[in-house]
Amino acid sequence: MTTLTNTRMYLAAVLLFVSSAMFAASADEPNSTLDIDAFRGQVVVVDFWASWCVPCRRSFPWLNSMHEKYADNGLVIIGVNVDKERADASGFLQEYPARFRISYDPEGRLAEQYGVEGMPSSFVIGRDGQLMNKHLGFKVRKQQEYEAAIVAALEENAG
Amino acid sequence: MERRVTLSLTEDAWIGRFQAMGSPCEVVCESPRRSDAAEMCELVADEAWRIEDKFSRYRDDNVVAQINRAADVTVELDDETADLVDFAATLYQLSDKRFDITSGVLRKAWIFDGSDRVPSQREIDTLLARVGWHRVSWQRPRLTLPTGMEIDLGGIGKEYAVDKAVARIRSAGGGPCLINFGGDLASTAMPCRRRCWKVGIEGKTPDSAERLVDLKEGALASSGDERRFLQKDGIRYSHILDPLTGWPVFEAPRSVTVAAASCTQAGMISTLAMLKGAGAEAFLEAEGVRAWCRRQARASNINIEIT
Amino acid sequence: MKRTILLFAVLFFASGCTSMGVQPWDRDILAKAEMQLTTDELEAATDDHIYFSKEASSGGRGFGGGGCGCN
Amino acid sequence: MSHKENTSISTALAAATCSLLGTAFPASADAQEAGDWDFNTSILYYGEDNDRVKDYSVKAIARRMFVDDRSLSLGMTVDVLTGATPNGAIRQDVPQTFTRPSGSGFYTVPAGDLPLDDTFKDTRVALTANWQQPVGETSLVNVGGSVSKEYDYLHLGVNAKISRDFNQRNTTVSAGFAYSMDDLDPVGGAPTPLTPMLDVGDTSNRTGDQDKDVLDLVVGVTQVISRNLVVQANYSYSYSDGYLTDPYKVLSLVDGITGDTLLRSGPVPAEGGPSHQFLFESRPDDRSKHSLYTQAKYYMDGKVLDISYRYMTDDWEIDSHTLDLRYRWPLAGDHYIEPHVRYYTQTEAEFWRLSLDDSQPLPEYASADYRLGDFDATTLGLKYGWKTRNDHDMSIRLEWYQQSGDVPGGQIIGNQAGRDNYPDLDAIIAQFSYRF
Repeated sequence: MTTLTNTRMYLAAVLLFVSSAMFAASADEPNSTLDIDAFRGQVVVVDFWASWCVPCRRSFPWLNSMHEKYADNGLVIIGVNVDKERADASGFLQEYPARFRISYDPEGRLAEQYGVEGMPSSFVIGRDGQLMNKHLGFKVRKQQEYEAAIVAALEENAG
Repeated sequence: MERRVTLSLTEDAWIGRFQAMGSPCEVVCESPRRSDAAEMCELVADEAWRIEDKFSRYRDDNVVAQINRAADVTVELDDETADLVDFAATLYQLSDKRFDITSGVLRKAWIFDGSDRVPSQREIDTLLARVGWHRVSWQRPRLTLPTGMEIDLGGIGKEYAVDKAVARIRSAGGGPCLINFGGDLASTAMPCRRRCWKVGIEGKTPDSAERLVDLKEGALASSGDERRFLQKDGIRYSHILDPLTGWPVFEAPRSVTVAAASCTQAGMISTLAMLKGAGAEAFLEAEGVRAWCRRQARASNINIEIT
Repeated sequence: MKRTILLFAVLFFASGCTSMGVQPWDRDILAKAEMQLTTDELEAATDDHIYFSKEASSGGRGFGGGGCGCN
Repeated sequence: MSHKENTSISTALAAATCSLLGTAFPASADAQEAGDWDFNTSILYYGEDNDRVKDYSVKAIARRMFVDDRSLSLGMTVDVLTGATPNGAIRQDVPQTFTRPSGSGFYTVPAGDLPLDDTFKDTRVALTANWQQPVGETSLVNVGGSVSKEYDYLHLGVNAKISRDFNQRNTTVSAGFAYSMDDLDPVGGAPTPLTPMLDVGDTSNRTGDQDKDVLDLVVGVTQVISRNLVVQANYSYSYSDGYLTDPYKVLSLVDGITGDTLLRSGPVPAEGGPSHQFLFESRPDDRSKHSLYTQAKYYMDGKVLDISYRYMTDDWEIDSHTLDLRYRWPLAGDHYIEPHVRYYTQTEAEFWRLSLDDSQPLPEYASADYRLGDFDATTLGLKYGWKTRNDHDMSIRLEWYQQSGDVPGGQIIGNQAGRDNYPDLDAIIAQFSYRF
C-alpha cells in the first residue's frame, strides 16, 4: 500500500508546483502586450518577427513602405517581437529600422493566442476587429499579393 | 528632495513617477512586465538626475558652477558640456542674439512675483554690462568667461534631458514609453496598446487647466509660465527677458507649445517664438511647425492632435 | 519496478514536455549558426573526403533540417 | 516677418539638435541580402608519418543568395598528393623489388620494411555546383553536380535532394540520391586480377581503362526535440558497380609453411622486375552498403555538444561503427574552442588476406589493402575560431588521426607471426579556414 500513497503524494507535489508557477507568472501583468480594440475602425497588420528570423529582414523594408503608403488611410502596422532577449530585438532594429509600431511578446503569449505557425507570420485585421487575412513566411515575389490583402481590408466598408 | 521612483499600474500601462529638475516627472510604460517597466523608469530617472546634477545652476559642485567661478580663467569642457555650449552658440545666432545663456544674471534685477516692482534702467544697465555671449571666448573645448558673468543652461536642460532619456530607452531596447518632464514630453516609440498617447500637461503652474494631447510619436515642449509676471501702470511685464535690452519681451504670449521630432528642437522653437514677442504666431507659422500660442489668462482645453 | 517507471513517465509529462518540438517563436537557439547540423560545410566535406580515402565507410551526413525554420 | 531666411531656422535648428543628440533618423537599410557572395575557403595539410601520403589542399565554396532563399553554391578543391602508400605486399627479412605500376621502372624496399609504392604523386581538381530553391511553403529542393579529375581517374556525378517540413517545421523529412560515373585509366593499364606482377616492360596482363558507377539513396528525418536539442537520423543505401579493385595493390604469394614470400622463378632481367612473386588484388565488381547515421546537437547556454553515431554494413562483410563528439565552447569576444574526438572501428572484408598461400587454390577475390582490413581508428582534434574586425570567421584546426589494425589469427602463417604485419597509420590534419 505504501508505494501507492507515495505515488499519489508525488503527483500532488507536481501539480502544486505546476499550478503555482502559472499563477505567479500572470499575477502582476496586464493581460497582453497588444490591444487591438484600441485600433477599432483602423486596419491593423500584426506581424510576428524575431531577430533570428532571416526572412524578417526582407519583410521590414516592405512593411515600412506599407506604413508610409497607407498610414494616412487608416493602416496601423504592429511588429510583435518574440525574441527572448530584448537586446537581440534592438540589435535587429538598429540594422533594420521600423517606422511602424513595435510591441514585445517575449513569452510568446500573443503568438500563441494568434496561432502563429511559422516565422514570420502576418495577420490582417479589418476595421471591425475581425481577422481578414494571414500569411506565413515572407516571399519578395509575393509582395503584391500581401499588399492586395491590405488594400482589400482598407477598402472593406471604408464608408 | 529624496530621489525615488514610484511605480504604479493603471489598467493598461505602468507609470513611474519621480521629481527632477524642479518638476514632477512621469514615465508611461507599455511593457506588460513589471520588471521591464521598473528598469525603464530607473533608466529615465537616472538620466534626469544625472543631467540635473551636472547642469543645474543651483549646485556649486558641477561644471556650470566651475565655469561661473572661473572668472577670466579658461575652463576645458567635457564633450557633453561642449556640445551643449556649441548648441547654445548656434541658437544665439539663429535668434538674432536673443537666446543668450549668459542672460541669467538679469534675474537679479527682475523678480516676477506678480507685484509692481519694476527695476530702474540704471540697475538694468549695470547687469547688461555682464550679459552677452559675444563677450565670451569659446574655442571648443576651451571656454573663458569674463568676471561677473554667469552661464545658465536651464533653458535647454530639461528638453535635452527628455531626449537623452528617450535615447537611453531605445538603446536598451525598451518598448513604447512616454517620458514627461513637467510638460516637456517625448515618445520612445509608437504605442501598441492604444491609438496614441493621451497625456494631460499640467502646464507650468499648478492652477492652469489640463491640456489634452494625442501624441503618436515625436516630442512636445512648452515655454512660458502664466504665474511669473509683473504688473505696473496697466502694463503686464512677461518673464521672458530680451538680453539686448534687459527688459521683458514686448507682448510675449503667455505660453507656446510646439511639436517636433525631438524635445530639444520643440523647446528651442517655442523659446524662439516667445522671444519674438508679438511676432510669435507669425514666426511659428513661417516655420511651418505644429504649435499653439496662448495669450489669454484662462487656459482653454485644446485637444492637440499630433500625427 | 513497473510503478516507478510509470511514475517517471507521469512526472516527465506533467513537467510540461508535451509534444516534441518547439513553437515557431521559440526557435532562437535552433536558428543559431553553431546549432545547424552542419555548421561548416567545407570542414565536413574535408573530413568526409579524408576518412573516405582511409576507411571503408563514407558519408552518412547528407541532410539539413532544424535551423531557423523560416522560409 | 515671414521672409525666406526665417523658414531656414527650424531646419538649421533640426540639424543642430541632431548633432547635439547624435540621433539622425535611421535610414531604412534595404534588407535584400541577395546579390552578394559568401565565401568559405580553407587550406589543409594532411600528413602521414614515415614519408607516407602527404596532401596539401586548397578548398573554396562560394555561395550567392538570390531572392526568397534561392541560392547557388560553387565549390572548388585542389589537392596535391605526394608520398608513398603500402602496396599490399608483406614485410620480408630480405630486400624486395617491385615493378612500378607504369611498368616502366622498379623500386626496391629494404629488408624488414613495409613495402611502400613511392610513385604515388597526384594532383586532383574537383568542382561542384549546387542550386537550392524552396518549393511551396514547406519544401526545399537541392540539385547539384560534381566533376573531379586525377591523372588516372575522372569522376562525374549528379545529385538531388528534397526535404519537406512538417509539424510547424519541427520535423523535416528528406530524401535524395546521388549517381556518379567514374572512368579509371590506371597508369600502365588495369592489371588482370590475381595475375602476377610482371617484369619491367611486360604489359601482357594489362587491360584497357575501366569504369564504375555508384548510386546512393538517402532518406533522413530531422526532429526538433526542444528549444536546445535537435536530432537527425539518416538511412543510406549505396550500390557500386564496375571496376572496384585498386589497380596498384598486390598480395604476396607465400609458402604455406614458412609464410615467406616465394622468390620469383628465373633471374631478374636487366631492365628490372619483381624479386618475389606478387599477385594483383581482386575485388568483387559490385558492392552494396547500408548505413544508419544519427546525430544530436544540444545547446547549453552558449556551449554546443555535437554527437553523431554511424553504423555501416555491406555485402563485403565489412561492419563499421563511428562515434564522433565535438564540444564547442565559446570564449570571450566571439572566440571559441572546439575539442573533437572520433572513434572508428571496422571489421575486415570477407576477402581480405594478409597474403596468399601458394599451397591453397587461389580465392575468387583477395585484397591486402589496409583500408579493407580490421582496424580501429581514433581522431583527437582541437579547433580554435574567432571573428576578425570586419566580422568574418577564421579558424584553425589541428587533429591527430591514428589507425591500428590487426590480422585475423587464422591468416598468420609461419614466420609471419613475428612481424608487424598490419600497416598502422599516424596522420596530422591541420586546416586554416576563412569565411567572409
